[in-house]
Amino acid sequence: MTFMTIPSTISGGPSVFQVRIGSGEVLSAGDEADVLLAFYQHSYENHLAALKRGGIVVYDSDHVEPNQDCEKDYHQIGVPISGLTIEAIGGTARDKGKNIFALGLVAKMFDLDAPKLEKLIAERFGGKDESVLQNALNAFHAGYGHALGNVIETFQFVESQKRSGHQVVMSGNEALAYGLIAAGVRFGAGYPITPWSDIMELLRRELPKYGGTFVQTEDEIAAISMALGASYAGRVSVTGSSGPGISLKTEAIGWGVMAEMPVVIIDVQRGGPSTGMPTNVEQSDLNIAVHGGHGDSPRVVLAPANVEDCFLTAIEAVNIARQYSVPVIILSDQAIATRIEAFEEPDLEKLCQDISPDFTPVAEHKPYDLGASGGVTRHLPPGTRIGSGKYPVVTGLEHDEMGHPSGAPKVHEQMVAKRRKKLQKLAAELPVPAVYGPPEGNVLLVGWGSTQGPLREAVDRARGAGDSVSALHIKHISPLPNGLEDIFAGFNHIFVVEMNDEGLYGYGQLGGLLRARFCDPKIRGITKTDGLTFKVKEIMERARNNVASGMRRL
Amino acid sequence: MTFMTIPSTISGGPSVFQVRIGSGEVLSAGDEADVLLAFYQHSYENHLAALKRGGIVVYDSDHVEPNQDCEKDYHQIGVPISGLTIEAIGGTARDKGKNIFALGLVAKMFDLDAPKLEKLIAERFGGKDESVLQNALNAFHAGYGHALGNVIETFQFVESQKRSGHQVVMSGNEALAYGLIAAGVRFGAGYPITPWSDIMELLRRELPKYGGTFVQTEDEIAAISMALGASYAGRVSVTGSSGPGISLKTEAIGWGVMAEMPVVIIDVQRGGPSTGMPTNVEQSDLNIAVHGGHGDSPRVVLAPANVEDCFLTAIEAVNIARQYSVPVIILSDQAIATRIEAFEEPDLEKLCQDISPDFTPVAEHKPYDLGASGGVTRHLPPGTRIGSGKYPVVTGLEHDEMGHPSGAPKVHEQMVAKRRKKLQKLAAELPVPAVYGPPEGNVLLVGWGSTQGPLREAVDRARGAGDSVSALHIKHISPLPNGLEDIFAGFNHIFVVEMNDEGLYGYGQLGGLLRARFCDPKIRGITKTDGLTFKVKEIMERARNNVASGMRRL
Amino acid sequence: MLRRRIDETRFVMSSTTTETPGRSNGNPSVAQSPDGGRKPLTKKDIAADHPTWCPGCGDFSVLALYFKLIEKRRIWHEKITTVAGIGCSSRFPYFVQGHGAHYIHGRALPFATGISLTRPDLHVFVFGGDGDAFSIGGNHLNHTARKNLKMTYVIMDNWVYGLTKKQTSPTSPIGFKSKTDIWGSVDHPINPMKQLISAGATFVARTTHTNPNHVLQMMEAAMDHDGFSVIECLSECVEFYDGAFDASNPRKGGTFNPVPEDHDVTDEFAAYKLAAEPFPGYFGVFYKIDRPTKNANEAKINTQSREKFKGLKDWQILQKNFDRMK
Amino acid sequence: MLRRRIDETRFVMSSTTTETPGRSNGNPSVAQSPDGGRKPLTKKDIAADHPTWCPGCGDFSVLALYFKLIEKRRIWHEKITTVAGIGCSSRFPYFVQGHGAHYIHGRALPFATGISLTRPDLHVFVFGGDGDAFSIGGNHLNHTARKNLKMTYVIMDNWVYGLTKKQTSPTSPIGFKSKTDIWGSVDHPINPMKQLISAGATFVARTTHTNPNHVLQMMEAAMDHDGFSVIECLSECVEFYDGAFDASNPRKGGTFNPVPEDHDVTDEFAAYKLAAEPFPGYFGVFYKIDRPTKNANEAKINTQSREKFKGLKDWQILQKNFDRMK
Ligand SMILES: Cc1ncc(C[n+]2csc(CCOP(=O)(O)OP(=O)(O)O)c2C)c(N)n1
Ligand SMILES: Cc1ncc(C[n+]2csc(CCOP(=O)(O)OP(=O)(O)O)c2C)c(N)n1
Ligand code: SF4
Ligand code: SF4
Ligand SMILES: [Mg+2]
Ligand SMILES: [Mg+2]
Repeated sequence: MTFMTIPSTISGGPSVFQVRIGSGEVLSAGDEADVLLAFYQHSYENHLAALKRGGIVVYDSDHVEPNQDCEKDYHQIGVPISGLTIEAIGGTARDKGKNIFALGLVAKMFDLDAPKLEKLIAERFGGKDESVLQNALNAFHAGYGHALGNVIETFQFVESQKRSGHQVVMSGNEALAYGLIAAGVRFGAGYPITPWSDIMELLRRELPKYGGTFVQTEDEIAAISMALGASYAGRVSVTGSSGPGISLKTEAIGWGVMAEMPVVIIDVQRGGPSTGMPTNVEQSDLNIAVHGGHGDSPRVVLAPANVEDCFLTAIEAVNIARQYSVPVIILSDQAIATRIEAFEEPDLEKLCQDISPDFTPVAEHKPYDLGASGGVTRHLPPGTRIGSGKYPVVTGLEHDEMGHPSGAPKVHEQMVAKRRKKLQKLAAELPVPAVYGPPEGNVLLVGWGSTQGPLREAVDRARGAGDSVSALHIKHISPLPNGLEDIFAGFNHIFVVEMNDEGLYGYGQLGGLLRARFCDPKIRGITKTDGLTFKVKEIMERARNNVASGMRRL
Repeated sequence: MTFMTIPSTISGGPSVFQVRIGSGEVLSAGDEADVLLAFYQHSYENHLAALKRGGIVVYDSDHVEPNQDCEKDYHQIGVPISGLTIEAIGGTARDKGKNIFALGLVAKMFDLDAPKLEKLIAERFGGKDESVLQNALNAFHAGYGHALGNVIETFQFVESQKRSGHQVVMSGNEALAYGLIAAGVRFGAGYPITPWSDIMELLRRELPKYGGTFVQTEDEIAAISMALGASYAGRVSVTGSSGPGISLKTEAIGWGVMAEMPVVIIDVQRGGPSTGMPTNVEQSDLNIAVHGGHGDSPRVVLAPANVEDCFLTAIEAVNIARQYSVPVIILSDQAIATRIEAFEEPDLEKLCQDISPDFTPVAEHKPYDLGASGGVTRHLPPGTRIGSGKYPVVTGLEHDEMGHPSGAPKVHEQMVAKRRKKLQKLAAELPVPAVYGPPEGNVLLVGWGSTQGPLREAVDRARGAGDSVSALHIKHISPLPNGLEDIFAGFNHIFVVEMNDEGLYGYGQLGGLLRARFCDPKIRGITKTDGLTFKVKEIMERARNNVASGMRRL
Repeated sequence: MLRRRIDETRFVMSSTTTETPGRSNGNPSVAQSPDGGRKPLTKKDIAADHPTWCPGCGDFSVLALYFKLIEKRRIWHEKITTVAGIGCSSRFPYFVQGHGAHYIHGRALPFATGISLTRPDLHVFVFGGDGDAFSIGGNHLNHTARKNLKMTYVIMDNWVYGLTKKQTSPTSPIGFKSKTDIWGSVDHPINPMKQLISAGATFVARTTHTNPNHVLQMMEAAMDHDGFSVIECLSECVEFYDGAFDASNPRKGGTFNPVPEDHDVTDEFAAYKLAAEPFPGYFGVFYKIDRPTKNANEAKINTQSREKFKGLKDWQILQKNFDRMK
Repeated sequence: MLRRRIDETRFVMSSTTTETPGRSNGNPSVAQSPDGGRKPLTKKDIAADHPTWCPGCGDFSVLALYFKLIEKRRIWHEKITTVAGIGCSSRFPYFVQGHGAHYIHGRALPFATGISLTRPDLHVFVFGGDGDAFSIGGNHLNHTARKNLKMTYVIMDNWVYGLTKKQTSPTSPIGFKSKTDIWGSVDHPINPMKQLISAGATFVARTTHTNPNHVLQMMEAAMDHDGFSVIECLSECVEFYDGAFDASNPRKGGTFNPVPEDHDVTDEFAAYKLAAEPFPGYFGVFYKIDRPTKNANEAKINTQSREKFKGLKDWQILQKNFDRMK
């Protein structure tokens, strides 16, 4: 199509290469290829040789089965190109769709000039049928929006991992799934939807090795119901979804809160509302995760910061669910889900837990014991013999301590308080998040989820430029850890940086939570809704402008 | 069962009467009955004569067809006693269930000493099978919790209505349903659930008279989908539910927001979470109404203050939905739903509107025109011929101005902003709510929904006692009207009084909204979760204590 | 006033539910269209966006035949509405130049019901996939069938989840290797024809995208049926289930068996037996009976309810209720 | 470790799916219960709260017979779990002394599936009403049936919504005057037997609360079936649909027709014909076949997947994946 210069930031890469997108085309100007883009098995096999050692092969994982032995020679990056193109535009629209998707992918990977490429696409496809151009652009944006992360990072990760044999490389979706397995989860149920599907497909494939099962259900309501049933049966189980599927789980999550049934719900966020933008990133499900139930239904919400954190968060979620008998929602997003990162290999022997139910008979049992300290009771699975001969019923109706229906005002008061207090107890036990950079200063950038990386880089660059900027990453969204007020007190400006809308009143979704709790007007929002990950300089500029405008306001 | 004294507050009532609950029993000590409680048609007919003129007959509307001619001689109050008992305890548990429910009802109506009655019930039913007692107590609490309102009020309303022929008497559910009819709604769909069912049953019965239709669907998702389909077809339609049914509508409401499709959703709140307390009042659905959708999905939320307001709010909701092409949620609650009030008869000829769709051909049409002022576009129904030959698609995918899918960052940014801005425009057009009492002072009691009555009475009594207290009732929950900050500035303490939980951080659901927006720490909560309506003195005491404690805090 | 007009049409419909299909297709535009002069729409007028489907996807033919149907039956833009759920097949409305709605996954039927019950002047066509229809949407399908809503539903069955990239569908045969059944599917698949017949659908047909004339025939018959008419159209997913339907495609060495001449379409048991035949089975109308539509039933209720209020304005009808509440 | 034990049981199940019901009811406690010495539970041990149902409600008999079943089959508290959705009938678990779950409306089956697939040592019994089963829960019913989950489901059908006070149910006959159809219901009701048979349920029976022995018989047969066993039990709602089933009750001048001796329960068409009989129709087992359960299919996948990892600890299996990701 055209020649273009790669930003010199790419160490070791050629300074110029020719972008010729096509089945199994080699992205190179020289003899040895730096990057191979393989759409089909044959192109993968025929051209791999042409790739220089340490080169990158990006293959369509929907069609190509990569050769494991090449792992040491090349950086192999599998992307379900066909599938993502189909999901993004509803088909592959003549293979052109896939090509342009791949172009978007490459553009993002090498940080190419997107607007320029769009112009080129417009020239190329701007025929009389404008919908063809629209399709091409949609495919391009889908590829560009597919947050695979920047290849340079990938390079670096993979390099470092080459240096020490102690790192593993995987995507956030894989990390979440393996984390659940390590945590001892052996049952899950789900219904397909992007970007959640990878997790269910992995668990469906892997769980049987551990004697577990994953069921593809008829819909998302059946999925969470099955997971709740299996949790009830004695072992914390998992379900998950994205976008519309999360909305559908609302009622059942409320039952889990009321019945005090542990369960883990994974929400891999994508662009919303409604069907929205299935292949773009957004952090706009925080509100429904925290407030999305009728009645007062407090639940736990966690958000992993990166791929490694996905693995650890899965384990933490399972343990919180068990310990506090409560539904735990993990808010991942499309960016972490598909991003490939390397991290210190975890000590699996130490981390893997056995959470098989314990059926030792008990003398008596009150499922909703109001005397329990902190309101924390543990679920007793069926199969347990109870000496008193009095057996519990778990229920979504308001109930007395044995789980039998009660409409007494006092009972409702006490049980509502019980469900709230146990989360307040959890909050008290959560670690106060550490500030990145000095604990006091002018500006504090507050983030959650996948924005941790760009935020920290922004802090580094800003401080390099002499600005007083620190960052705080909040992993525990609900309940919030105690002690945040002390951190906030140390800064003049607090900007909550989120990939969601500024809302009716000018702040994002976490911003709303923090403002409501702390009633501190210096807490303001830096939000965006372009469906793309934050660029570091984007954050810095926005912060700078807000401080200026903020000064005026103060 | 026993003799007890009626609080002398009951004007004209006997100072003593014997409570003997039983089929068709007369509640009286003398010859002429003041109150007749009729469970069956025969008891109604046989005993009505024994009732003194102006007396009250409470009948089981599930079994008794009242005689319209008696309207002028007696105050006839129909209560679906059998049904409510069944809904509350899952059957009538030998007719005892109904009797005890009725006892609870009477206790509430005449403000009898509930704890004392509970003790009596315990003595009476405390046999060896404790569950019998539990059933009896559940029935009692259901009756007591059934917010029929205090008979004295009813008396007064009915009296006043006797004086001037210009008042009508009805329940909040009836007022909402008739309001929708006046507004021109001719299609609705729903699934049964208490306390919403009355509305659907009334619309099912009445709409055909106007050439309309109401469909009982297979579930709540089908219900809102049908309503959205009928709205799409050209005329704003209605659906509704309570508790779990509201959670189930989450996904489809999100579609309405994204597709910018007008629709009215009625939520008659009951005790939650989950199945919760079907026959008790609570104001705990504000969070899901405002925040209960994945993605950024701003919608309109209104809450009527009393029965008359139900009628007017229904009309306002329909017109906002049409004008702003947005789903509008009406948050009623079990207290207004069943409370019978009299109000000035509305001028139906003036109020009734014809909202039939207009199919006049247009030259061209952009369903999501970004040029539209304030982002407000109007839905163009199928059946309309479009000169340009370019027809719109309404969709839940992010889309361009014609409704065709687009993943372009700019488009998502602009469309998210469009959906937000049109509600900001609405907010600017909303009336600033009027303060009840002086516009400046020490304490401002902020309320929403059915608490308006008790709040105003609290203000009157407090001011009578020399305290500086005013009240503000917020009907427009989302978007909030502009200008509230100016009102809040006039008070030292702002207490948001709500029938919901204090939450993890010490304030209720509207409290959270207001604190987030205004970041004013003097905004605090007065909440409760006993499933009963607020007593005036309850509010006053709580306010007094909070001021005291608040002082310490400041 | 429109509402009144609708009621009249409703009344017409309810009174013609037993007439011959030709007359009772409930589309005024065909019979009494004032636009008689307008020249019929051509493919050019009806085609919208260039479809995004993969080259060779069966959905292309279904779309082409929908265009043909509109052309042939001289339906105007403003007389039709195209509704779909979510899926590759459900992208349908974007490719049609006419009023369309792209609703949520599995719920297109109740949405279309809202249109059908309030707009008897419109043809309501619903398109969607097997997952949309039988997995998440299965219950709506059964209830729309038993209530017999006037509309046409074309289920584009490719035995797989296309849009979400190859998961098992309720119609996937046992052994099908998908991303959620790498060892091959183990769940007994549903039988679309059996489900529809037993649920009480009044028009049940089966066709395949590889036989265009047959698809068009079925679409016409469905459109002319006064009630809920469903067509299961095999529509191959070349990307994720290549060759799934070869056994039904003569050009691929398969056989296309039309429903036997002597099959009685009003015989439920015979239809059920036909449905039990192993793949490729039969193609054509399995079942077709006359039963009052929900549209007609509700129209009757309206007419009866309105009798007492002849000549009254809406506000006067409401006033009567209010007078009783004084 | 429990998980391992479960897998063995699973394996047993998968290898015995074709054995005689008596052996394959998947309940270790009956066959090899170590509690042999314990004396069987009596009604006193099994009865919990005093039921809140209206006097004369048919649900009382279903409850009484569930107690009888537990007594007769010597099932221990810890070997059974009772699950329900929402409705009068769904209050069931509160009245049973044993582990129970009162879930949400219409979703009891997927909840019970979670138990069934992870706890082959338990009897899973689900109870609920016609609205719970066929209205909001209709799709879960079909998919649980086709997947053939090992559990017993008793649908207490009273042709009406009881708990919510008399609205039309999917099983209400045309003409039934309810609060949502004051002129009488107009929608074609579903046929529970037809829906279950066509959906692929492997055990489908029909009984009525007025014939206690028959109810118990059906419950026993259902419990002994290795797969998804469903019983539609007519259970009168005396409050809102008094006398609905008189025509099936000899004591009310009706007739109770048992399924004909010569009926072949493995013949799908015969069963479907039987289901088409007008009320009161027949009572007994309509359909019963052997098809591998979802439980057995998944157990087989487990055994095969675990072959390669014999003797490895869980963390070692996971380590193998991590090693590949270095
Ligand atoms: C509530 C919800 N769940 C899941 C999805 C994801 N999803 C989109 S289409 C689809 C199924 C596609 O299969 P099918 O209906 O057969 O259509 P096809 O693509 O095969 O034509 C799914 C699961 C969604 N959009 N919404
Ligand atoms: C999601 C949801 N929708 C509606 C309800 C209200 N509801 C409770 S039970 C019921 C149906 C009762 O009928 P059925 O299932 O036949 O049980 P029955 O009371 O007749 O035994 C309904 C609609 C609910 N609890 N949850
Ligand atoms: S993925 Fe399959 S169904 Fe979807 S467009 Fe491609 S071929 Fe058609
Ligand atoms: S209402 Fe009907 S179903 Fe419910 S308990 Fe009473 S009789 Fe039984
Ligand atoms: Mg499909
Ligand atoms: Mg019922």
